[in-house]
Amino acid sequence: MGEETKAITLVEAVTQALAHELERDGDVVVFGQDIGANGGVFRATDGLQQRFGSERVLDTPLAETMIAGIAVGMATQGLRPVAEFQFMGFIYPGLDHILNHAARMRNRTRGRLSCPIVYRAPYGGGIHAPEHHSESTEALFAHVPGLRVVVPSSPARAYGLLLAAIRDPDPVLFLEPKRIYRAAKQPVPDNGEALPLDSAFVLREGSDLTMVAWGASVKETLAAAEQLSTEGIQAEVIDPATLKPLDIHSIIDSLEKTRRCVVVHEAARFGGLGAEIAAQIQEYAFDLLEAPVQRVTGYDTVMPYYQLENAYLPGVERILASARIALEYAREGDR
Amino acid sequence: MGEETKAITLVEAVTQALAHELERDGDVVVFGQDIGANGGVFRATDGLQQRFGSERVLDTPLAETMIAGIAVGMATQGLRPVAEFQFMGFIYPGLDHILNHAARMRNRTRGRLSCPIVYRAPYGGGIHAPEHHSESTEALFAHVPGLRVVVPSSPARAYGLLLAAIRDPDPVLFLEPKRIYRAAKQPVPDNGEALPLDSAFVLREGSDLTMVAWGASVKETLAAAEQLSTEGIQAEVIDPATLKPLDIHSIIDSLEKTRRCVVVHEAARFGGLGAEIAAQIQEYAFDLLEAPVQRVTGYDTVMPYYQLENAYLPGVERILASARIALEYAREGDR
Amino acid sequence: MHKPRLQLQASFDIAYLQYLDKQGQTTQTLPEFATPDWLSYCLRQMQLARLVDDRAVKLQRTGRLGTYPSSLGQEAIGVATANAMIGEDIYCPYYRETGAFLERGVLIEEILANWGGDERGQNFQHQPGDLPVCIPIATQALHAAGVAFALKYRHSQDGRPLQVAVASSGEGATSKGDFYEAMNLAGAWQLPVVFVVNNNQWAISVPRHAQTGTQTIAQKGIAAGIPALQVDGNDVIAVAWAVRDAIARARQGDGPALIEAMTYRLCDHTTADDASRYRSARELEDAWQWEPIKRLDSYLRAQGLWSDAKQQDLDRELAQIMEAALDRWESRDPEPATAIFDHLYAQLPAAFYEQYDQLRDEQAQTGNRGE
Amino acid sequence: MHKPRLQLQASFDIAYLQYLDKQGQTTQTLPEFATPDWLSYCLRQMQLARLVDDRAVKLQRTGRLGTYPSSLGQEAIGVATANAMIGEDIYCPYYRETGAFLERGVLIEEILANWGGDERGQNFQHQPGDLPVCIPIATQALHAAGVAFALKYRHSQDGRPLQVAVASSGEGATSKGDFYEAMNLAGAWQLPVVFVVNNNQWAISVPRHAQTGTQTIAQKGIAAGIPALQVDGNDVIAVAWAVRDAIARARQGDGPALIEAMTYRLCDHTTADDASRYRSARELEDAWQWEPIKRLDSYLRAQGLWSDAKQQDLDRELAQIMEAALDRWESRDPEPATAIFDHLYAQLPAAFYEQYDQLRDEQAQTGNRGE
Ligand SMILES: Cc1ncc(C[n+]2csc(CCOP(=O)(O)OP(=O)(O)O)c2C)c(N)n1
Ligand SMILES: Cc1ncc(C[n+]2csc(CCOP(=O)(O)OP(=O)(O)O)c2C)c(N)n1
Ligand SMILES: [Mg+2]
Ligand SMILES: [Mg+2]
Repeated sequence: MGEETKAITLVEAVTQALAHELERDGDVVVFGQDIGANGGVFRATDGLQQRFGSERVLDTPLAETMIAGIAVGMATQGLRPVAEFQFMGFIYPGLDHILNHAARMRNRTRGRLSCPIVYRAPYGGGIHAPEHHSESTEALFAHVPGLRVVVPSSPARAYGLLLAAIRDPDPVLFLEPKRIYRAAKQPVPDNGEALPLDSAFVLREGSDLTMVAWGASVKETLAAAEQLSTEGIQAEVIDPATLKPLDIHSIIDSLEKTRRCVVVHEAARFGGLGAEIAAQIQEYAFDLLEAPVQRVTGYDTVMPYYQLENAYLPGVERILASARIALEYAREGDR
Repeated sequence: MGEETKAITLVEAVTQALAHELERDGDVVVFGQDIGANGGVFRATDGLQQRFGSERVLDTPLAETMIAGIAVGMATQGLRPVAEFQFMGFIYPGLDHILNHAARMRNRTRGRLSCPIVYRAPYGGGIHAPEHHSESTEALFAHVPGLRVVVPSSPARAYGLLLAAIRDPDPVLFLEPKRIYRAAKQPVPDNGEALPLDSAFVLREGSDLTMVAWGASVKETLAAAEQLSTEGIQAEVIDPATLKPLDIHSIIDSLEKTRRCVVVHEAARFGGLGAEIAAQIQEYAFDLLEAPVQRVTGYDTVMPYYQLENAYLPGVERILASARIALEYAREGDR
Repeated sequence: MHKPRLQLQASFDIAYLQYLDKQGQTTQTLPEFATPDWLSYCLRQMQLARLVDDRAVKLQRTGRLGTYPSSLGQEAIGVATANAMIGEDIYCPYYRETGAFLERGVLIEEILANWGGDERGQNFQHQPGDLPVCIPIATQALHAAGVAFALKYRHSQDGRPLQVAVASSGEGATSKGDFYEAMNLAGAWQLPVVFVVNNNQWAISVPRHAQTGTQTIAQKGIAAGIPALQVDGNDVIAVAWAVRDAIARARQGDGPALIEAMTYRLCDHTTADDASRYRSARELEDAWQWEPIKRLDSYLRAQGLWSDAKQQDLDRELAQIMEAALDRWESRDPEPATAIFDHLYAQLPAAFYEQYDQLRDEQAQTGNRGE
Repeated sequence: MHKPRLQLQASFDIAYLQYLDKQGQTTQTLPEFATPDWLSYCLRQMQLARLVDDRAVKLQRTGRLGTYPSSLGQEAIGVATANAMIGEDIYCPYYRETGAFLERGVLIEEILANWGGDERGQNFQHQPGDLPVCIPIATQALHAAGVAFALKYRHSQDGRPLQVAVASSGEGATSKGDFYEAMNLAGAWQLPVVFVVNNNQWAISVPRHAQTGTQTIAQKGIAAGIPALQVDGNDVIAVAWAVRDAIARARQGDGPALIEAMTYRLCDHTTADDASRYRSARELEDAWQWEPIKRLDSYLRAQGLWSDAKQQDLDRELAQIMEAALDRWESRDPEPATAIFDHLYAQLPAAFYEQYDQLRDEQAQTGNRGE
């Protein structure tokens, strides 16, 4: 109220959203490993247990199948569990409950029970973490019918999308790009305004090239777009944010102008979400396309230990190289 | 030896391959739920325990994480474990060990240890089974670096590919399309000849349309091709069989002739392997393509209980409809 | 050789409970709740379960139902468990639970619909909060722990009476991490949840001794610090006492419990199974001697509480119930294929409209739900 | 109220073992293996572990190493465990195991390489069969069960001596299904595997009592039907006796065992952690009183087996070992980036050639491994 809104980081925006919903809705409970007194290993839940009590903000035993599974039981009885996996690399024991139960409870009971759960996990590489701490496997979850998969790329979007995820009547996997947890600050008013879970965000307008990126890769993608801009090329940068269901139409709309597209993600290429986006683009915009959709991705190998992680992750140079291929492509006949 | 080779079913070919390798290589051990005295719920291991003893063919306790995990330990010590998941719908508790350990043991120890494991699972719908018994989630596994994913579509390929999988020095997920476990018989000589794990099979030649399918869908795809043939359209039908690493070049070669492509799979569309194939086609054959690659897939919803499973699965009619779209497609300018 | 002196750090016992022995004779004074009426009611409910199972198996044999898991010989467990619950408690069942379902008010036509490949069978009309039939083994144990958390949370937030979650499973399920993680959390958080294990000696073809090296299944509760008891699972009174006692303690805020109910699977695993491949005829014959219905019947007749006449009346009554349910089941309209999208999300996102329309048009053309 | 008569079905005890009390005084006669030489050797190895930990933490603080998990105060467990094994046994470690690694012959520079973000650190030169450092909690317990199966299989196929698998973990790991499933299989299959649990009272910020409702961690073995013992984990002799005894039984074909070693994490969880957020200074101070090195030092000095002079010699020797290892570590060439494909498969499939070439070309251009 008249007070100036403090600039906060992405991880602080997560905390702010969690606090907002804990305050607003008595059905919200938050749990995971080390999220209580410790406030989470990234401090995403800092202060929440003190403020809302250890009945609503709970440390669990060390068991991810359990974390995923109890959320299902809680949600069927009307709670709104927000469950944290400490790192995405440790989410897999929970997949069975996410895929076989949370994502289909509503469908298999024909609407009788539902699972308004948010599963949160820090994700992605680039922080020099130990093995298994730098995973990007959003594609596995985006393939699961009944689930939503959401990735914020700024403090404001983290806040608005997490509010939306918690209020959503169905399960949402909310992946937090830890490389940008503290990369930038932004004033984020705690106004309780959710962002839509079905619309992409156009982060930069342009008519020469469409660049699609989410999570931490948005940073390098915008940097690449800036670089191109100095060369007189205006790239439109789109962050789908909600990867499932995907707002392909915003991307197609952009292609109406640009006719060329680059998709960027940290995850391995083969079977990554870049494939789905490329497939849909050629389905919906075949006639528009002047060049094959380029994928700039992690390599199809295991995420390396940190010495080599930067060789693995798509950086500005790799994005630029692919952008140039897309921009300079000419059909055989036209060459 | 002069004896005539008996025609056998796909599931019998699996048994034959397992027996062959158990016989040939003392390091091979086979385990899973109900695979001993019961011979597996589909009889894929029928008679193996009697023949090779319960030290090499073992019933495990009921725990899929365990099945996936012990295979890793065994393999590091030089055994060649062949582990069965009773249905693909129950494989998810094993994903952590498959993805985080089996698929990267060689890489993370820089070659010191390796995981020559075969994880087998019956997969796919169409047999009027109960809930969770009709899954097709090959795309999840094909995204995992370091893994191989193989799906046979005939008795002979089941035999040759399973031999190859067991002999392969790295982990292989071997998915057996249960809808065609007994759909057809074929003489399969028990000659120990493995098939390559990096080459697609051209099941039918043609120059008007490329159809890509694997597993049980090969059946409907070939049927659709036959139907087209009566109309004078010759479709080439390609079964990649090894979905990862994918032999895209055989598909591209075919497109050189046909310039139009349909991909068929039972799995849900979004993030399915059809997306990867479409993405690679537009990357490698952009100039060739006369029509967007069509995907004929399961719907992006939960695999239904059996009353509605046939509405979900791509049948001949749906394949034909998409084939016609691909065949009749003309660019805006050319219309 | 050196033998060190060890200090005793902790001690644990596993006890066993039985009221009616294999011949149906009492081994001790019956509890108060075991009145003649209650006992006759249990006999009736076990027989109804057996009848539904029998008809379902026959429907499967003639192709009118999919794979079906009978509870033949294990009826006492489901009936006694569900009978010990109040309506507001939440049941988290596994698949072999016809007796418990009937006792919870699930309709016979819902049971048939479910195993007949129709999701509407899980939309229980009379039990809005109970979980659906759970097929992935042991996962329901974790759901039950989550349910129990919610029940405890509601109780502490708005003072409503504490309700209890009850999870059922087979003994094979206790080998799975889910089961252990659920027990462990229940113990650590003192959740109002009761785990009832149907130890029918087989997990499909895998015998109990191959499942675990323990003397009992009950002792698995020791690993979670929760009270555990083994009972004669073919003695409906013993099961009922154990579950009532565990529920009463949970309802009072005293936390979880594990009950191992010893029984025998007189049927094949499911209609898709052929138990003669792995199980001796002799073992099966023996087990028929101590099955729960015969046992209670013997006891009630010895007490003059049951007779051929009563049985005949009951047979007629149950047959009518069954036929009426079959009629209702058979007269249901099939679901339109588009139903596969209708409950995917609360609201179908726009991204799926195209597929929905495609499916609808396809169905309009073929009119045969894809078949 | 009715109280039923229960029959006793099974009974279990959990015992505790200690030789040296908190002050370093013997509580009972020492075992034969605890000779003056062996004890001095253990003192040395624990000190070496502490030194490596100390240097690694400092390297992390100056940005030359990534996140590092020290084993400060828990050195007795790793040293005694690895010391009880023979070379051909297979060790399946978790991450907090510097002492055990050194004792197994893993090189200091390998330890540093691993935590310095270099996979070559897991390519142990002197332990071809040991598993690499395992980070996903408790998964190594299942790998150990698989290893034990392989060892038993080899023994029975070609008659070679039975070797044993040893898995280590923290107490937090025992909450995870993997741990239970591994113990359960080991019990059912009587596998030669020993599970050693470092119960340092904390799993990052979660205290032992919040992890499970049990009195002990050892009693979790009862759920798997395997022998279990709790020992003073800061008493190197007690840990050694327990592991030796368990390994000896396993080697003889008598199956698995579980050992809970009671200790305290004197350090932060890792260098990325700040334990003062959740742990009282007082608790930490107390724990310093009974740490393992001081305790053994006191005992040896009281016996006249240790002195300031010996300690000074040892300090010099260990410092030299450490410096030499640091030199070797620092003088290693960095791995070329293409190494990320070199061990993905035994042979890189053709499908990945294009990516391999792209990476190689990129590296040739930037020359900076992407940074
Ligand atoms: C996770 C999982 N794995 C495997 C199966 C296949 N399966 C169905 S029932 C069953 C045996 C269960 O045995 P038990 O727990 O003793 O219960 P029972 O059927 O004997 O009542 C198996 C292996 C499954 N449904 N879920
Ligand atoms: C499956 C998994 N979940 C979470 C983590 C993150 N994590 C690393 S160590 C740790 C605590 C482990 O505690 P404990 O088992 O007691 O071992 P300690 O570190 O105390 O030696 C956690 C939660 C992980 N590595 N793996
Ligand atoms: Mg059973
Ligand atoms: Mg610990």
